[in-house]
Amino acid sequence: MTMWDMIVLWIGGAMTLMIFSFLYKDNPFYKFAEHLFVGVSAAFWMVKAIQTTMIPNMWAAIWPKSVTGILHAAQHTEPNYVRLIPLGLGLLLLSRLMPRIAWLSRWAMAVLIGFTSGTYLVRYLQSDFIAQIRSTLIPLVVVTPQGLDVIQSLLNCVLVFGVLCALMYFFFSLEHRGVVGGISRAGIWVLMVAFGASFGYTVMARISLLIGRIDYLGEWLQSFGKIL
Amino acid sequence: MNILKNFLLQLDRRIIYAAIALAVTIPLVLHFAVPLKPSPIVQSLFDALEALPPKSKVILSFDYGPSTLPENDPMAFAFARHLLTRNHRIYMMALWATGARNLDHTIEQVIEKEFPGKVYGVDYVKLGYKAGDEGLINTLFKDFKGMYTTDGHGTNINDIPMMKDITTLEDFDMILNVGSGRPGTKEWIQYAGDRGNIPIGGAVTAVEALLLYPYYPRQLKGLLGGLQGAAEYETALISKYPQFGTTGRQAQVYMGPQAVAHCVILLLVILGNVSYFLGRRRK
Amino acid sequence: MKKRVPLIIIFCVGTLFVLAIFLPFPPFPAMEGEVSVWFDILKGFAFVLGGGNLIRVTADKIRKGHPDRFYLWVTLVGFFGMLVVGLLQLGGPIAPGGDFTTEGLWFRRIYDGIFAPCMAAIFSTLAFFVSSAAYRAFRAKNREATILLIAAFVILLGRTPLGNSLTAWLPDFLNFLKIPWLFEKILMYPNTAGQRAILIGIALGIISNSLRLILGVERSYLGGERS
Amino acid sequence: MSLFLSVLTLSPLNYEYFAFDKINLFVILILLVTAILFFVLKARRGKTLSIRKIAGLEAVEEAVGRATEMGKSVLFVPGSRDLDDLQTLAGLSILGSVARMTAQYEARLDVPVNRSLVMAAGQETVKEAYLAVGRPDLYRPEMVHYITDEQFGYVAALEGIMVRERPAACFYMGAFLAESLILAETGNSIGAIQVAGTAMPVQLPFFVAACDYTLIGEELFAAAAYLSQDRRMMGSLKGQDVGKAVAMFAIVIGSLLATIVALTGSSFVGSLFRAFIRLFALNY
Repeated sequence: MTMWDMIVLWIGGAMTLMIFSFLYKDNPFYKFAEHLFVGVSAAFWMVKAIQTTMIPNMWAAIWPKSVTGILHAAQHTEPNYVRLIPLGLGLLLLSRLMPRIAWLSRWAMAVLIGFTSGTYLVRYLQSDFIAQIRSTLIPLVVVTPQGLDVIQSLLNCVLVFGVLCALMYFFFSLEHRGVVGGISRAGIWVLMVAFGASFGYTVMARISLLIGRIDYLGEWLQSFGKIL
Repeated sequence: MNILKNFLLQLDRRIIYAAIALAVTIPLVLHFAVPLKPSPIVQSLFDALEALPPKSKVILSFDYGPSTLPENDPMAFAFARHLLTRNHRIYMMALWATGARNLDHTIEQVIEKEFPGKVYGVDYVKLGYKAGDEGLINTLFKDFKGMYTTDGHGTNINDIPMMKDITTLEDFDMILNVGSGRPGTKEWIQYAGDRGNIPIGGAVTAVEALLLYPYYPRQLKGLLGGLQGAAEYETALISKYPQFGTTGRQAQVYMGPQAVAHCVILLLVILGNVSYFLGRRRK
Repeated sequence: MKKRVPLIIIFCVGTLFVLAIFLPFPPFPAMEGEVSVWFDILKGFAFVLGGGNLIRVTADKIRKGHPDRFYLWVTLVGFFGMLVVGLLQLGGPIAPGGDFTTEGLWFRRIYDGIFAPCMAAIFSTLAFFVSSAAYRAFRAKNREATILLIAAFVILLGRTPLGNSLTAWLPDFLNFLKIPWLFEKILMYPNTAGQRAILIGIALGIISNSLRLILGVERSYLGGERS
Repeated sequence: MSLFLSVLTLSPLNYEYFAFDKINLFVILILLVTAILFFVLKARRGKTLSIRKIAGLEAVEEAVGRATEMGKSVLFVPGSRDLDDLQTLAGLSILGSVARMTAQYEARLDVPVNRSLVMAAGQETVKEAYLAVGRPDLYRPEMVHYITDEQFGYVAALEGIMVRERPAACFYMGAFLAESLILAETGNSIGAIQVAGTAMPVQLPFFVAACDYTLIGEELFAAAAYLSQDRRMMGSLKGQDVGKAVAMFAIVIGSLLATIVALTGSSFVGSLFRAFIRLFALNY
């Protein structure tokens, strides 16, 4: 372990404890860690955006010669002038900095919003609407060579009627009264089972995160032992 | 009885926090490990790797950040051990910017330490991170070396021996994804597995696993779900290759605290209900 | 002009992307991938606005003598420090490919020492929050809450070695009372049913919301009032 | 329908200009779009459409009112993803309605965001809401402010804001990841009224467990329409119901056909079932 590794580990351990101190109550240590993390992480993603997107995908695409020798990806490639479009949109977006022409930035936003709504519309129609209906087209009774499989049939019924009842819960036009009320109430029960199950399932993942952190703190403590 | 009642009714959340912290720390200090039998979905991925002929080309994609290290790192380590023991070639890449560090970590902790005989560029290569998320997978399908013109160290890709016979994603024999979200296993399935008929193996956090079961066994060779999946894979690996009996137990050591913490949470649910009914009776 | 043009743009771009998947000839199949790249580039431009806003709001508070001035300075120092160290790639070779893993890079040291530990620590506090939520929220207050409680309890039990041994003594014909069996079936049937209904609903919500945006029925975020 | 489909897909049509393998998708798309358009246009002609009460949304105004009475602020979190997620856009639409309420009640509004583009769009939204109710004097651009793109850096800052500013009402509307429970539990510890809405299936249980009201999936997208009381927007909700009816009808028919096949093994019904399933085939 080099000296630098050691220093990084110390700072990391200290930061971890500062964050954990929030669980007791808000305090100056947490405040310090929080503010430092906000500043550092905002800059981290900004640097990443410039280095992994702006330079290789825009600058190098439009003007590959300028980065020859620096950026290997750009060598010997033809300029891709299509990327002038996002450059233009980006400049439109920056018009927000000048109040008089700030409304121009809405044009760039409009492209983004149009893109998001168009792609989402068909993507969800395919993967969530059609595909989910397709997976629910199953027989309510299951017959095996040994005869009727009662348990599997019941389970299939739970699945099909579960989907139907829960869908009924989402109907906006109908007040939840009478028959509709009864069905949608069953729908809520199905949703509750789903929520309970996925909550219970997720607990495990969350605990592992803490184990990892405490293990890290153990390593941190051991590093003190090495010094003393 | 009354003391207990008041304690439960006014239970400070910090006492709960302390209970969980202890439930995790004590078993960790005591190295309390839990033996696990590999479940079919894990065993099936292990067998798929076993069935590959030696020198197969396998992508290992690191699509997770530092926040899910404890769940994902043991999976990546186990894959690396398994692949190198079977003499396969590993191509390491990352769809996540924050995954690049974890990739290095695997090389430093596992490959360099436990496999000093393996040669960089012949047995394993670090391709590193490229931006573009699932779009990158799409591009790799058309032109692999156009996207990766150099490796992670800046060496020209054509100077790396194990890259000689790679032109598209279809040249690979298997893709292993260690992931914790989007892009991850689902995107590898949709954009690479389904399209190029390349076998996909997934290793994801427990939360993600829930969403991936529907893809097994048709689109997904197997799946390690969370720490438990990782520990099961370690069991399978150690029983076949006992040399990893001491080094390859990261996830198993983590499973002890996991089990204890789970019991504590179950207890909390019960206590919560006891306190609720006690409180109601008092009114 | 200020309000009409954005609406026309949304309509054209939105319709284009809906139709694109039915048009198998160039440039349509590759269009989504290309525009995602544009989106990333635009995010890069937007950082100027976001980062600028962070600095301005923070600096404003410091100027007005906010009681937390010291901490606000910490944010500014952290921000500019990381920015300079990252953009100039201090301590390592200049490689604008974005690889920050090179040994000796200051960017990597700050990442390892501050960024990664903070991120992981905050994420791991979820373990505590999950437990306190389990204590408070899983109470049999009414029928719905009881169902939630039972499902969560069975799944939690199924995830422990204890749960498996608890019902292991049951004879085979009572298999359906064993925890591992219940665990698997709850996940695969009622859970799937609920998730599926939610997904179908979400898909419809998204289709209708997208359509409202494309048609200009919904336009508050563009600063244009609803008619 | 199945006959129509098989005729279409078998006939020597030119696949170069239209992806005929996705014709089923196209048909369903047209069906849903027509249904939604029909009700939007019907509503525009002045037809009043009744929509059932959504408990979480009834609570929004009450929460803003309580914050005003207590002299505390209202915190609005539009999710943790960018403008390329439709949930973020839905969250921003709800922000528009909430901002109108805070403008009317003169309550303080705080909208910290973690994406620059969301900040830009959010500022426009809030500004327009304050203008619309005639209180542009109360609008401050800092109401919507950027924190950091880093998910957990954003969460750390939100936790800090919650325990220090102690907002009386917290709204979480949009796409949420792991932070959902951290936010909801912190909000719970400061005693705020919390209304959440998301279409992230994995995060819904946490909001349901820890918040006062939760908009589940589709309700998030309906919320803006409901809160705005805009007739055309309400019309689109009726259109969605047609979609649900189609889905339910398809599931009933499909599983009945499958059941008959399982019970009788009839080859005629079998081919009918296979034709029906093709309607829902995916051809990427």
